[in-house]
Amino acid sequence: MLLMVNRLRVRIPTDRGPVCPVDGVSFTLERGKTLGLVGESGCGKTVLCRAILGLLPKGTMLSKDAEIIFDGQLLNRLPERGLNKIRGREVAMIFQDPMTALNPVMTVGRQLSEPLVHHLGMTAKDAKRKATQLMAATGIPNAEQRARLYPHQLSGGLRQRIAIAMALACEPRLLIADEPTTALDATIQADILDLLSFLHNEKRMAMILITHDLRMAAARTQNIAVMYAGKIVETATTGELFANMRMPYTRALFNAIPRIGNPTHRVLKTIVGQPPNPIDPPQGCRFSPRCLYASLKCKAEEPPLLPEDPLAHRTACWHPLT
Amino acid sequence: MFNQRTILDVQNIRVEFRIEKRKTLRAVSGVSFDIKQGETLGLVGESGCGKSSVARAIMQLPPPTSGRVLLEGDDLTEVSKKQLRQLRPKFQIVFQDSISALNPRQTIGAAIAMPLHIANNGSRSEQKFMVQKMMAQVGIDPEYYNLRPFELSGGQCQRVQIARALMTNPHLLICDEPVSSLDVSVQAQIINLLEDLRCRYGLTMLFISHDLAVVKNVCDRVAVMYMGKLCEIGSSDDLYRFPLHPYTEILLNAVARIEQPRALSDAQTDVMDSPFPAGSPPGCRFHQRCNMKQGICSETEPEMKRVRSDRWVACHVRE
Amino acid sequence: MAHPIQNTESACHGPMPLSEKLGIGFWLSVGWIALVFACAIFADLLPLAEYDAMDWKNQASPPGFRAIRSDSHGQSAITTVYVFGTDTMGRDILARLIYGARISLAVGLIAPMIGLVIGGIIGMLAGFYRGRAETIVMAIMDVILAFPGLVLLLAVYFYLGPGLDKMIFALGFLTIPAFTRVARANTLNFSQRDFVTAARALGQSDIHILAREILPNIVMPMIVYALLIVSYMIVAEGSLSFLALGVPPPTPSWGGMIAGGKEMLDEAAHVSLIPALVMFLTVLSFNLIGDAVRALVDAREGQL
Amino acid sequence: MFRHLIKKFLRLLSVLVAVTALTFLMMDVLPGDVAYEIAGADATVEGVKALREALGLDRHIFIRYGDWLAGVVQGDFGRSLLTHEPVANAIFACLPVTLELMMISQILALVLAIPIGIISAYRSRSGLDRAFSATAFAFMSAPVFVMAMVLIYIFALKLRWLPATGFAPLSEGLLANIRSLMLPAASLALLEWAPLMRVLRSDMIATLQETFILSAKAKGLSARKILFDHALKPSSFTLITILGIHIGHLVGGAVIVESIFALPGIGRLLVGAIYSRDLNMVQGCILLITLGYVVVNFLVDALYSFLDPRVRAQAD
Repeated sequence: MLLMVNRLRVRIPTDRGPVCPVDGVSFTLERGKTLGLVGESGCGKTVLCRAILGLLPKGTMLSKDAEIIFDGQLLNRLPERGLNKIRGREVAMIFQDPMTALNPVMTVGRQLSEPLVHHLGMTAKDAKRKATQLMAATGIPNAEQRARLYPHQLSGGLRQRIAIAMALACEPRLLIADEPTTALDATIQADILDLLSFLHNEKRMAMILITHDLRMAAARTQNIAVMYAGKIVETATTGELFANMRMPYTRALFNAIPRIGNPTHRVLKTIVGQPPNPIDPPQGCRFSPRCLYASLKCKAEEPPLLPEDPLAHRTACWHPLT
Repeated sequence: MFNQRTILDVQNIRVEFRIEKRKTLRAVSGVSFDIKQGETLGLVGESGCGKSSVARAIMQLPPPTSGRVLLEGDDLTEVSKKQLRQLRPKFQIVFQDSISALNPRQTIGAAIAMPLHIANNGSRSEQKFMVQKMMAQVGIDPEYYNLRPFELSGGQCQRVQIARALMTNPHLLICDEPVSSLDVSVQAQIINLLEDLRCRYGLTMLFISHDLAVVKNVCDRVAVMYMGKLCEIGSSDDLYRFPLHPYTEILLNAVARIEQPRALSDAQTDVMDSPFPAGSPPGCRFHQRCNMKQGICSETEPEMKRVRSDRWVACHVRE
Repeated sequence: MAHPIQNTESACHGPMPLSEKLGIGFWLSVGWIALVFACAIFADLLPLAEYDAMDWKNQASPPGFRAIRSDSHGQSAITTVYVFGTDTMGRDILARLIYGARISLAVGLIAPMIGLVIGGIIGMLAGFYRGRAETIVMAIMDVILAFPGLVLLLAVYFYLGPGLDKMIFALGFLTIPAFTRVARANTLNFSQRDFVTAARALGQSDIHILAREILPNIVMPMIVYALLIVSYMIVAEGSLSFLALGVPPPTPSWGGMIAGGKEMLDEAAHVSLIPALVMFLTVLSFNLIGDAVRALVDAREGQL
Repeated sequence: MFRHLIKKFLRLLSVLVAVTALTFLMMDVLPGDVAYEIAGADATVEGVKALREALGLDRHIFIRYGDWLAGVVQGDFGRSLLTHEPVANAIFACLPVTLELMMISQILALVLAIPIGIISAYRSRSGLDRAFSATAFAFMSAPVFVMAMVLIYIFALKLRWLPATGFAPLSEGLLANIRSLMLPAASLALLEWAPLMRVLRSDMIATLQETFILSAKAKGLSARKILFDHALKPSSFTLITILGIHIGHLVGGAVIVESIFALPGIGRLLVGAIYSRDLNMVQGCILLITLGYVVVNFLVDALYSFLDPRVRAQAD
């Protein structure tokens, strides 16, 4: 196991009371595998991933018995100094919007060489040369010239390539990609995803791909965890999950996607209602107010994620579909 | 299928913004299309291609730099200010960002009542009754009358916007990326709502989106836009099944490619620096990204030509 | 909810419960300002010495000094307590402070109103209509900003003569460019939002859009800004009085009182330092109140 | 880029002309003029009239302004109407004092503001941050004359470390010179560091919440590197603007400090000139003060485009 997250609960104090955007999440990730973390906005997927690297804002609290074990190290007990040796070196991250994730007043070349100097102890000159190579490797033509540009001078696709090159600079063993294509145009999305798949295979690194798009997860991951309102509600290998969606939420989410093959004016299947308020989540199963199959038990008791075996097809549902 | 009355006829509109003294940005350079009664026309393209500028030009906010916009025969670019204000209830718009589209200091009831207020239609209590009736129709609890936009979710705000637009009984509804900032489950709800209202009110719609799948679900006809110009236009079934313009093909492929990974190829589409049409180079705007280009493509700009009854394309190779 | 998670993340940096947020400093400031206000308003009713009565025998007497003097018939002795002492001309500092508060408060509150109303209207129109008029208006504002304010104040002093009303008018005039800028920036921000476009699309007239859509949104930031200007104005009035360019004597003003003790700073520091302290506390209170209100409004605007 | 700066420069030049024209007009409408001042209290009406003609004060205001402007362009600022000393000489005698005062005070203010601002932003909402904030408020709320009096009281009268008033030119030795400017500069600096610190702090807090800071953290950079390499530069725009406004207004705004500490600077020269209606001298001072304001504004603008490549791009 490369990464094990156990019983993770993140508590953020707000002026309207504390919220738990991640509320008791456990999952594992094997070396070299890709995990798709799927859910709608507000389900806690971004917070979960930031928690792994200790990147949550001040005042945030993790549950006492939470464990984030990366390669045998307990990350959530590591001091800042120790985490800084992992961040960017062992675990790297890509963000949704490459425009805001790059420093607007620093050339991209310099931003790229930072991790090289910091983690690998390269001289500025070597780092610069290596940065250009990295840019070229992510498919940026004229890398040497472009290294001297500022982020706003590049197109969205190129910016995201820079961000990818930066994340992969120190050949990390885990890459966390937080909606890496959401801010990009469709034609470019496919290119970036292909690039990520290619680099993932070539470098044999593990990857967590956060997305709201089940179709994308279907094509680009080996395992999927579906999150709803701070909890993982279903997880399985990708093939198994799509062949056999057991949790009503997963199926409803999948069915709600408009498809290009649909005839015009076809009525879409929807999920009624809104995602729950994070401050006051519903009792029992959090999906029960919107679920077509909900029983009294669903509204009273919270379903555990079963079976225990982390590699099995697990569902948190009292009435899984068959 | 349709009563063939033309509701909207857009003729060769151009939209230019002056950025500085000598620099102008051409957001739209010569776009024409029409929409028949009861029809939904989809306008697709990537960010920055000028599709929102087309919407705003039709709304005359601001008016196009040149070209004509005929709404049921009235040229909106020609009529007087006063006439335009009288015509406005006939064509309404729904924006992408519902947070920005609703006044944060106004209750949603007041927002939806604004058209009645402007028309001086009915007493206060009558207005409230009409508003609450409309709220129920678009699926907002009428009890929410006195809430403010930030107390609602994005999907609910979008419903408020739709309600406000429908209060005037518009003949044409322009939807500018109405579902793009919504989550999948809510997106489907709003699409269904629009479909439902279309049937109930016999709405004619211009539906702008970057999402080809959404457009396919909603629109009878589709126009594809690239860098301020239309590439092709046709019925959605035909266009999705037999894309003619290479750009349409790339767009459709991209949707499929998200689900079907492929090896890295050298021909990547996103490696250009500037996504904006700086100065238009001669020839077809797409020729630099096109893998079927011929000599003529970099010399003369292709015109929109009719291929079959309802199918137009602007491409030297595929016409 | 587009991104409730991010909302809650930023929320944990920002707002706290109202009572905790305003804090003790805020309430102490409100208390002090209320006291100053009460004194200024009811000065005539308070058992004070005449602010311009000079006690030549007891010049620069220290705080708490008891002056014993015989009454007009030379019989019974009257004890006067100078709580804050007397100034270099033997006038009661407390009485002068309280009457001086009237000047400071009048300037501090009325001058920003002039800027708020005139600058607010100009700024709104400039930000809403844009175009050449906006360029010209903003250029004029630039000139006023670049113009050394002191020269204008001196010119007003010499041309129109000393006087509270003239000073308020001149100081108010000098705040117009700042208010214009704030109003314009806010108007610009809101008139680019889609709800203004939507109102236009519905056929709403410009005047309605300005009054009903934009004004309610910019009123709070403008008032917050005006609150911050109050302390500037009090300081400006003090500076003018300090340079003997303020209200004409013998009307007391804090700046003038501070200047009055300048020469005897070594021997009788309280003559300067007590009015200095009062002025400092008042300015500090306005600053703290302004900042607390700003933080509160920012937090509320953040939700919108 | 250069076109942008030239455009900006032209705009500032027009501000210069507008301000001096305005001053001219204002001085013209002021009652009484320098002729009375020179002629003395017991002059006859004819005598004053003759004097006015001799001084050229009877000509139309536009002509006089045109003459003055033409002179300025040729480097001639005219002579003082009162003392006949060339205006340029008087100004250049006073200028070094004001400039030195300005420099020392701004350096002091920045030395206080920048480190405290950074620490407060990094440890925002901590006890330290609150303490710094409260201190800043206190200093911000002391008017400059109050600050000056308190400093004089403590350091000159009670501790007797520094001279209370008076200016020692450089010719009397660097130490004496700096000692004489220490209190005036400190009164200005103690007032100004607070707003500078507060804008730096709030901009920095905003910057620290940006995604690119998160991305820098995710690279494993240390807090120090993140603060100085990534956060400081994009957080310094408002600081520079405010600093520019301060410096721009300081040339004319140091009047109070100069008069309390009896420093022979521009501010005092100007006030004296206004009192005696010495139009040429007033014009010279105003021109210089506005010039200072305009130049500082211009530099701030240039600094912007140096710091932020996005501004550079807009200008191109």
